[in-house]
Formats: sequence, C-alpha cells, structure tokens
Amino acid sequence: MRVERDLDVAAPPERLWAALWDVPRMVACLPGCAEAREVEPQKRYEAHMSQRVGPISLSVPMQVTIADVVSPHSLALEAKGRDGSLGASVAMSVRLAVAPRDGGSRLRVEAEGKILGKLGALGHGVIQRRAEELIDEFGLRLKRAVEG
Amino acid sequence: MTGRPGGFRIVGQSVRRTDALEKVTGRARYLSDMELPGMAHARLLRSPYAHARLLHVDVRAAREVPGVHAVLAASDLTFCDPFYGPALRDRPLLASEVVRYEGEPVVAVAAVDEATAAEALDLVEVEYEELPAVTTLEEALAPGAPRVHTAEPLAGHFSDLSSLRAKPGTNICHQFDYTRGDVATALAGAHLVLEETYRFPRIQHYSMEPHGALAQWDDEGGLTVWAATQNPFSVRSELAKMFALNASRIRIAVPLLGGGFGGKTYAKLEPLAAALARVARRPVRLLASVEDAFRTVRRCSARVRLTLAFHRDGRIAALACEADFDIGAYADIAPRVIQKATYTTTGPYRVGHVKLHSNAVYTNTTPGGAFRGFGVPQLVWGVESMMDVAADRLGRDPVDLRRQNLLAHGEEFAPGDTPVDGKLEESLGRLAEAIQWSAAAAPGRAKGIAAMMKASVAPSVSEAIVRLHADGSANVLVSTVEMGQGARTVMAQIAAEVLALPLDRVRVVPPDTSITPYDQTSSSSRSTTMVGRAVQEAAQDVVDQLRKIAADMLGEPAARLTVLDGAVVSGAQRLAYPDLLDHHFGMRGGELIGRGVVAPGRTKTALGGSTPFWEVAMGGAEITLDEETGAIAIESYASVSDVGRCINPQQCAAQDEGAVMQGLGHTLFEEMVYEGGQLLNADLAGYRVPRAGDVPPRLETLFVENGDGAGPFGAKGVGEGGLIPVSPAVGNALARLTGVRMRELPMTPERVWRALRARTRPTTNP
Amino acid sequence: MLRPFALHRPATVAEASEILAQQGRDAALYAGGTELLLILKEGLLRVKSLVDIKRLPGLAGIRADNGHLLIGAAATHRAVEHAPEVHARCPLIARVARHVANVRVRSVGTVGGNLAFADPHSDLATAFLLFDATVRLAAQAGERELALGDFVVGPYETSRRDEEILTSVRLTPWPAGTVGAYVKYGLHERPTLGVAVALTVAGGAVRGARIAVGCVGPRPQRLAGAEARLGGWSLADVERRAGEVGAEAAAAVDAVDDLHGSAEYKRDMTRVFVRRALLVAAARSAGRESHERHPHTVVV
Amino acid sequence: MSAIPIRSSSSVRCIVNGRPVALEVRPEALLLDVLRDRLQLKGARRSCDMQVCGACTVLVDGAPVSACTYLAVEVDGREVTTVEGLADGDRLHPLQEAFIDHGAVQCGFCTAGMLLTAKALLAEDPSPTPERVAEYLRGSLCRCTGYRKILDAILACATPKAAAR
Repeated sequence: MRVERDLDVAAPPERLWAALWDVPRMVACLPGCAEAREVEPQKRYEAHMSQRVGPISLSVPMQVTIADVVSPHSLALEAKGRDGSLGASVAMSVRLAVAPRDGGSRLRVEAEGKILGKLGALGHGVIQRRAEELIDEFGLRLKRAVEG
Repeated sequence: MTGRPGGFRIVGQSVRRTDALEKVTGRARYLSDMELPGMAHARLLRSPYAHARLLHVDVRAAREVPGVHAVLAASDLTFCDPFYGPALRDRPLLASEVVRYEGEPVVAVAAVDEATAAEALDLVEVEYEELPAVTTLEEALAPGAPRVHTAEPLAGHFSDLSSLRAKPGTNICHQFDYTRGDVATALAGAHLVLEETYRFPRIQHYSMEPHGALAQWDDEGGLTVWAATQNPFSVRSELAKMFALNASRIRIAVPLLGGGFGGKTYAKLEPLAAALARVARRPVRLLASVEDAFRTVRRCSARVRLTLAFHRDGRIAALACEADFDIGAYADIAPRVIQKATYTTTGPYRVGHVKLHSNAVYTNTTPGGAFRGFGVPQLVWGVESMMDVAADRLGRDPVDLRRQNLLAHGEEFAPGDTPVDGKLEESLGRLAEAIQWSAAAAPGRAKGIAAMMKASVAPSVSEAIVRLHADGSANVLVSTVEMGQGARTVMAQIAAEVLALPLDRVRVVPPDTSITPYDQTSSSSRSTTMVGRAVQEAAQDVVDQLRKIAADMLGEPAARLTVLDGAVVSGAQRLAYPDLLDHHFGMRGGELIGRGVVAPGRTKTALGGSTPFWEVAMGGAEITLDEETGAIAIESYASVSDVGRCINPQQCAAQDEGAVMQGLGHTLFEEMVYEGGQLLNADLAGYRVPRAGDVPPRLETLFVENGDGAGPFGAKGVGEGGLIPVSPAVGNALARLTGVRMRELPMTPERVWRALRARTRPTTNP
Repeated sequence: MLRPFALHRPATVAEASEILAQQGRDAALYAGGTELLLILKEGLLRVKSLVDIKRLPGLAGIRADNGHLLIGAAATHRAVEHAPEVHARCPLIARVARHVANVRVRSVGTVGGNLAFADPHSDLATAFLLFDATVRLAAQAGERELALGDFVVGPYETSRRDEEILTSVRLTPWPAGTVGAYVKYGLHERPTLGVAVALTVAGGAVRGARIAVGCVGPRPQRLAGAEARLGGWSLADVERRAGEVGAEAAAAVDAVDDLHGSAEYKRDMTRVFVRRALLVAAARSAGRESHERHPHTVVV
Repeated sequence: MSAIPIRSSSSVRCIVNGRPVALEVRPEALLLDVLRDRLQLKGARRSCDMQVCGACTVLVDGAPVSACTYLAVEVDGREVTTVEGLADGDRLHPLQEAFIDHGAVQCGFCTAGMLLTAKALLAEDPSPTPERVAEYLRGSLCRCTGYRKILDAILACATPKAAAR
C-alpha cells in the first residue's frame, strides 16, 4: 500500500510545521487514531488505532517513532503495532514535508504501509483504497486545524 | 480389450481399481481419518513476516492452558537435531533466531483438541524485528542482496548432492554445470541463433488432501509415524537422523493419499509431529490445512535464458541454458530438481554442443521442492516455444523441424547415458495425426504442439516380496504409495499375471517400513517400471519355487512346467498351488516367499546415475482466443505418451488426462502471488485450479505401445509426461493465432490482453 | 474450527434487534452463514453470539407486494432461482441466482446475507440495482427503507446500524417492453466483473436504459451517463454503437487493482462487457438469443 | 425466543442415511466434524475449508451443502445423506457403479462430494446437457482425474432426453 498526496494549506509554512511537530495532535488527525501520547519527547509516541472494515474491527496499539526530522521542513515517522486477536500486524512509514506555496504552504504526504496476516491478504484490493481515504481525511483535518 | 499383444490375461486390461469400491462408498481411509486413544491435536503458529529476526518467543501462557499437552518453540528442541532437509539440512523444525518466509512455523502446540490448541496459540507472544526480504529472483540475485541464509548448512542424505556447489556470499545455494562439445564455436558457425528468456511461476500442488502426520512413541523409545507421504523410507531416514534412532526402531506407515504430485515427497510435517508426540507423551496428529500446504512446499519458479542455434538445414547446432530457479527459503529437494531438469534441457533432440548452467536461488518465500515433472516443465516451456520460433524463422513446419532433430531409437541421450528406449518419431506422427496437423485450422483457431523427454530418478532401488499362502492366495509387499495413480492396482495386475491367479486372489499390502520392503519413492513416474519389475521378479521367484516343487512331484524337469489358472501344468496334469504347498510343507501351512530387487546402480554420467527409462510425451492444442479479454479457450487437446505397454489402459488415460488438466492450470491460471513478502492467495478463493468447465471439448490421450519399456512386460512410466508439453503447445498455438509470443506463465487473460495491445506484428493466421 | 459462541433464535425481529442492541459488536447476525462462518473460522471476527434470523416469520418469503417483488432477506439463492414470483416479475434475477457461486452456496446462502456482507465481488447487488432495489432495515425503534445504492457504501461496508436487521429487498419490475441481460466474467471463485443491463424499447426505440457494473470497484454502480447515451436509439443503433456506451461506462466506472486484475484491465473489461451485454439485450429485444460463447463468461 | 448458551449443547434429532440420530451438539460444532468425529462417517472430507472444493459435500434434505461451513445444529429435524448412505446395502448406487466403470476415481478425496453433487443434479435435472453437468460441478474440484471421466460417468447415469419426456 502506498499513498502520495499534495495538499495546499492556507497558512504559512511555520504554522503548518508547528502543527506537524505537535506529534500527538498531528497523529490524532488520522481517523481512528486516539489516545496519542508522548513517551519520549520528540522521539517516541504511542497511539491507538481502530479501523473497521465491515464486520471486521482492527484495534492496534501503535508504537510511533520519529525516524528523521529536518526542522522546519520534513518529518519521517515509523509506526507499528499488532492486533493480537486478529493476528494482524500493521507497519507504516510516513514522510511529511512542508514547502512554501503561493503565500501559503504545501504539505506533501508519502505514506507506505502494510498489514500482515490473513487480514492483509484478504483485504488486498480494499486496503489501498481505504488508505487513500484515510490520508485524504487526515489532510483535511490537519488543514482545518492549521487554517482553523 | 481383446487380442492384447503378448497374450496376457490381466496385464493390458482395464481392470477395476482395487481401491475403487472403498473410495466410492466412503470407506477408504486417509490420514485425517486415523485416530488413536489419547491422541492430541496439533496446530502451528506461523510467521507473518517474510524475513525477520525473532527477538522473543514467549510461550509461558500457552503452557498454562488446560488441555495443552505440549508447546514447542525452537529453544525447546534440545532432544533432537532441530534441522532437516533431503538435500541440505537447512530447514529448522521451528524457526530459530530468524524466520525466512511468511508462514514459517514458529511455535507448535499439541492439545486435547484443535480449539484448545488454537486458544493456546493465541496466547503466544512473539516479537519480530523485520529484516529486508528478497521475494523475487531479481531481488535475490542483486549485488549486495540481503542473504536468506548466512550459515553453512549440512548436507542431506543424497550423496549426489554431497558436493553441493553454493556460491559463497550470495543467495545461490547450488549451481549445476554441464558441457558437451563446444558451444561457442557452434554458435559462431550457426545459421540462426535465438536468444530468449522464459518465466515459470510458483505453483501450488493442491493435492486435495493437505499434508499430515500422526506420531506415536512406544515405551521402548521406538517411533511410529502414520504419514501422508510419497516416500516413507526418506521420512524414516530423516527421523532416524533427527532422533538418533536405528532405522529398525522407526516405523512409517502410509494410508491412502489424497493426491501427492510431488508435494508429499521427503519429510514435511512428520518431524514436527514426532517432536510434539515426544514431549506430549501421547500420540499427536498434525493435519495441515490447505493454507498450511501453501506454506509447506511449492513448485520452484524459474527464469530461463536460452540460446538455441540452428544450421541452415534445420539441424540444432547448439543449445545454451542459463536457468535461475527460485527455490524459496529452504532447499528441500530443489538442488536435485534443478540439476536433474537442467541436464535434460535438450529433451528429445540430438544436440552435439551443449552448455548448461543453473542456479538454485534462495528467496524469502515458501520452499520449492518436487512437483510433477521435477523441474522439466520450467525448461520445456522455453525450449519448445523456441522450437516454434525457430520453425517460423527457418520457414519450416514445426512438426517437421522437430522430427528432423529427434533422437533415434537406441541412440544414447548423451555419451554413456541411457539410450532412447522409444520411437520418438512414432509419437510425433501419432500426435500430428490426432490433431490433424496437416489440415488447416478453422478461422479463429490455431494449433500448437510440443514434445518432451524426461529422465526418471537414478540411481534408484525398488524391492518387492510376494507371499503365496497355503490357500493359493498371495500378498504383494511393496512400499509403493497409492496416491490416486493406481499403483496398487497395477502391482496386483503384474503379480496376478505372473502367478496365474485371478486378481481377487492377490492383495497388495499398504506401505509400512517395518513390513514392506524398501522402495525409494513413489514419484518420478517410476513405480510401474521399477517396483513393477521387482514385483514381476518376486512373483517369478514364487513361480520358480512352485515349478520346482511340481518337478519333484512329477519327476519332470521344472523347465517344462508352466503355470495356468492357479496351478502348475504339465500336459494334462494340473497341480493346484494349495496342493503343491501341502506337499512341500507336509501340512496345510507355510508359504512361499519370492523376492525381487531392482537396483541399476550408479553410472559415470553427469548425475551419477542413468535413468532406467525415458518418459516421452507430446501434446497438441487447438485454441481459440477472446481477443478482447485475452482469454484463451482450449478447444481440443491431444496427448501422446510412449508407455512401452499399458498395464492398465484406463488408468494410463486417467493419468494423462489428469496431467494435461493440471498442466492447463499453470498454463492458464495458477500462480502463487506475493506482494511485499506476503502470499496473497494461499487459498482456493484466490488460487485458481482447473475446474470441470475447463475440460477441452475434445481431450484425447493416445499411447505408443511397442513393448520396449524397461519395466515389466515392456511397460514404462507415465504420469508426469502429459503435463509437460501443455504450456508450450498452448503458447505455440497462440503465437500462430495472433503472432504474439508469450514468454511468461500463466497466460492469464490480462497477460494475453497486455501482450495483444503491445503487439507490433500484424496477425498471421495460418 | 469455530470458537465457541451462543446461538440465539429470536421469535421476532424486535427480539433480534434487542439482542443486537444489548450485545453490540459481540453479536453477529446469522442466516445462511456462508460468509459469516468463513470469517469466524479465519478468526477475523470473534463474537459471543450469533443471532439466527432465518427462522423469523416471513423473512424467507418471496412475494408480490403492490406491484413490486419483495424478497425476504433469509430467502436462499436457490429459493430465488425457483420462485414463481421471481420468474413472473424479475426473471433476470432468477437467472442470476442460478449462477451465484456454486450449488452448495446457493442452497444455503441468503439474499440478505449476500447484500449485508457487501463483498464487492458479488452478483446480486449489481443485478438488483437494475430494479431500483430498496432494502428494509428493522430495529426495535422502527423500520427504514433505503435505496440499495445508499445501503452498500463500500467494500464490506453498509449503512446498516449494529442493531438493525436487513429484513427484505424490494425490487421494482421493469416496464413492459424491457429486456435485460447479466453478464459476468472472471477466472476466480468470485467474479471479476458483472454487468447488468436492461433496455426498455417501445416503437423500435430505446425509451429507457439501465446499466449497472459490479465487482470491478469498491461497490456496484449504476452508470447514469452511459444509460443516458442510449436514449432514443433504435435497436440497430444499439447493435452498431454499443461500443460507445461501453467506452462511456469504462470512463465512468470506479475500478481498483486486486488479485482479479489491474484497474486498467477491469476498466477495459467494463468497456467490453457493457457492449456485449447491450448486444445480448438488444438481440433479445428483437426476439433473438445469441449462443455465442466466451471463455470464463456467463451470460444470463 | 430460544437460545443455546455459549459452551452448552442442544439436542439435534435428524435422519442420517435413513436412520434416526439424536445428538447433543454445541452451536459452533460444524456438521463436517460431527459427521466425521461423532458419527464416524468419514466419507465427507475437509480440503479447502471454504466452500470452493466440494470435498465435504453432503445432502441436507436433498440439497448439497458444504459440511465444512455449516452448523450441525441446522440439521435438527432434517435428513442428511452422506456417501455412506448412497448404496442400498451391498447394492451400489448407479452413480457409484458408473464412477468405477468409467475410471472416475483416482485418489478418492473428491469422490464422495462428486457423487453426492451428481445425485443432487440428476434429481433436479435427470437429463442434463454436458455443459450443465460441468457447470453444476463448478464447486467440485478434482486434482487427479482431469474431470473427463467424472463427467462421462455422470452423463452415463442421465436419463436419455427422449425417455425423460
């Protein structure tokens, strides 16, 4: 699964960056993500991700690690976790980059991830589309929060 | 069936299968039907990662679940050698430190029932650290690619593989090289040189019965395993090594198999079942699901680069082959697959200058092993496609070009190797006739043909015992596994023929290594030839003893006596077997035991042994194409096999029909699809095998019977051959229909659709 | 192997809804079980209770209702295949039902289960869209009726609330002079593509056209643009220009990549099969039945 | 309203191969396991475990079902036919005879399901066309025979079209 998106935000790059670098708040913009909290400042975080695909519910405690920061331009994070009851493992890497654009800024999102286990194999075909929807919604929420 | 050549009574007749009645009434018993008192049920936890370091495996909670009898992780396997494998002992019973493919077993549980075992597995905590994985040949062979294995594995039990040639520092676990003549010079002087690359996918056997084993230790430390295996003696030697036991302390018994196709050769689940039973201190049955089977073994996929050169007159000038076989995460028998198949790349053709190289390449995928055809289909797909490309370029008819290059009857395959034992041109002629090659195809249709010649396993040993009882009935003791191919019926026919008994007086005993004598394997189309000959010898041994007894009684030389209808006959005199035994033993008791051994031994050829016979099969397809969807329809298929003689014609036809349909599977649909190291279609919803609706409207199987086979009564092997020409025959037909040459299997509608869209050449419709 | 659960057999829809309301995601509706039992076996769904609704009074019924055809949610595919009411009012649906999955699934699987599971690779929803299907959802609080297109919202996703029960689907039979066809194509167990079309022809011209495409994307779709293009065409126009409609459908369809094929391929197959389905329907409208056969294709 | 609580059993009374059977089964018990493990009727077999292959086919009130994905409680009050119930004593069912004569049996793992599916087909349509037989067997896989001999065996048991009228 791979999703790439560019999103124009009507706010200066600094404001967008500040919103991103508030990691718990930023992570909470991802639909289904809750209880985001800091474990080690600007390094490790936790969050709980819940997703439903029809009758199947995925509930994953995620470990989020900041892999790379080029302040105030880009941020790369890795997230992984496992739903023990479904036997599904989720792994994601996300890169967020901020650039100035026509007085506002542009956010580039590059997300790559996979779901391992039976769900991943079954949901092949469904997951890509769902991931696109999630990232789009993430962008909208983030934009709303920044432009707010 | 009247007037069969040779005047045989039972051989050559399509007698009813001896196991048919039990199979149509539901009374047939397979491994999954077996239960023992106190038996525990096993389940496995498998890795979700293609390649990962095992940081932590915590099974404590699983052990506490009531009803759990054994929980094993790699660290618990201190009581046995935890590695196994027939070629290399590189496969851990349970992943240790590293998992090398998605679906590799990590933890095994035996419990009072499957639900309890599943509950226990839910409580196992495993922490993985994902490692970069290689799931394609390109990834595995790239410079600096992640290594699937880093340690040096130990050689398995095949002496011809004791000198495995790994390429240090790479994922190549074995290389095979063979050279004859001078290819470079031959290429330089050739009129036409073709260089092409062909690809063959990962294929799942899908025998309807998945793997399974039931293991029980006795109080004296002996081990019995009931196993769904094609070669119980290989399983026995594997277990003997792992558990440091004498072969005599191990008993492998084999019930009926629900199909095998090579997937049940060599130890698969038996070692795990034995380890679990040892710890559980009770019998343990481990039954794979179909999903498990996808994670147990598969056909090796391949990328084959071929150089095929011709003289102006159509003679093949030279053949060079560079083949990479993707053998998955563990070697299984793949090194043998690649060298044996590569050695016969030239198939039925006379080629003076040959240079062959193949690599067995590890990847982070389900291990590749034996599968009907043993590597040959992967090569024949390319070679036979290129024969048609060559015919096109040389302006020759494909049948004609092949005929010109066929080896002659009695001609050595390679210097010092087994001479051709069939009349190849007769097979080709029968095929051309069957598919009316010389008649133009109807509009929208095209025909294609392909030929193949395959070696059987060598060296190779089969033994048989025939016991003639006091009442004149007989048991045949052989370790041939009945997996659907009908071997038990054929062995009974052979014994009954020689013993001059009706078929119902002969019973073939199921394989049991503590009772039935050695047989190497029920695979490689060898059973009728090798075991059949041993049975023939053993039965003849009994007949000779009978004649000797009769000679004593009659005062006539044994040589003048014959057997007929359960009696030794001399002119008008007739001595029934029970009377002969009565006379011999002086009572109604005792039995005559006959023995047969077939063991051709080693030779100085490239593989250390020479095939006891050549399996020859040719196939012709007539197809139509839905040009808009890319879907190919097989309108007619003819398969010709040279079997020397059909012991049971109906069963020969059944074998070949099944082979053709299985071949259509990998030709048109079948492929294990991986994405990011994950197998996406490990079930029958996503892995498409042929269905009843896929049977060509016309499906014909023909047999060349010249009585010139190395087996009993001039018979020889059948079973694999019919599958092998299918892909190139269909590919050749498609090329003739559309001008599009497919070089990758399966030829799914989408692949053909893409090829049609990329087509530059105009359609040529012969 | 299935993990333990309780089996509830409520006597009324209200009782069923009450259990669902109480147990929430710990309970699952169960009728034929052909989809549900699979995900339970896989461990993808774990529940404490199954609520068996196939014995609820009337739920398996198939009957005419005020000019409509009402199919109870617990009616099996096999029942639909054989029901005289279906043959009389929506004969295409009987023919589609005859080719759903395999005979065992048809014996047991239900219409409601099929719709509520919303597997994108399914035949029924696509065919139902051609009959302006609505579904009825019942709960303790009351009932509501939704267009099928609003009910199926995505792959495996419907707008059914946890406590609601899909009780029936209502189909509106076509006006006189309407002839339809359903064509499905695919290699695998489930179809790669399903196209349903219907042409209402009067006075030699198309007065109404319906086109639905399923399996290629997240959910089955009616393709209004493609339908509109056919308006006023003669049957001869349809036979000559069906390809244009196919192309329009291909441009409009939402296709995704999966094991069945790439989105690109599916889009092109939409083009091909919309055209082929229209040709079948046009021929039928002219009283002809084509016996042309294509591999991996079922035409009903 | 009735309910079978979790981890408890309810009684199931049914007719299996013509004989009345009474059993206590849990709600999650699959018919296949009950037939094989409780009633020792091993003819139905587990292969794909997802209703694709047909190896577990049995007839419930004459209709083929996948016993691997069918709750045992559902057979309460119904008739179940397994392959063991096809023959009349020692007299084989014509389909069984035809399968043997045509060589339609190889490994045998699919055979029970094939026979029962064929029985259901011929009950529904005594004179099916070859295409209809192949289509009806869509969910009945065989990896050994290549199907040709199975199709021939079933067609040999069909009533000739003229006689059917």
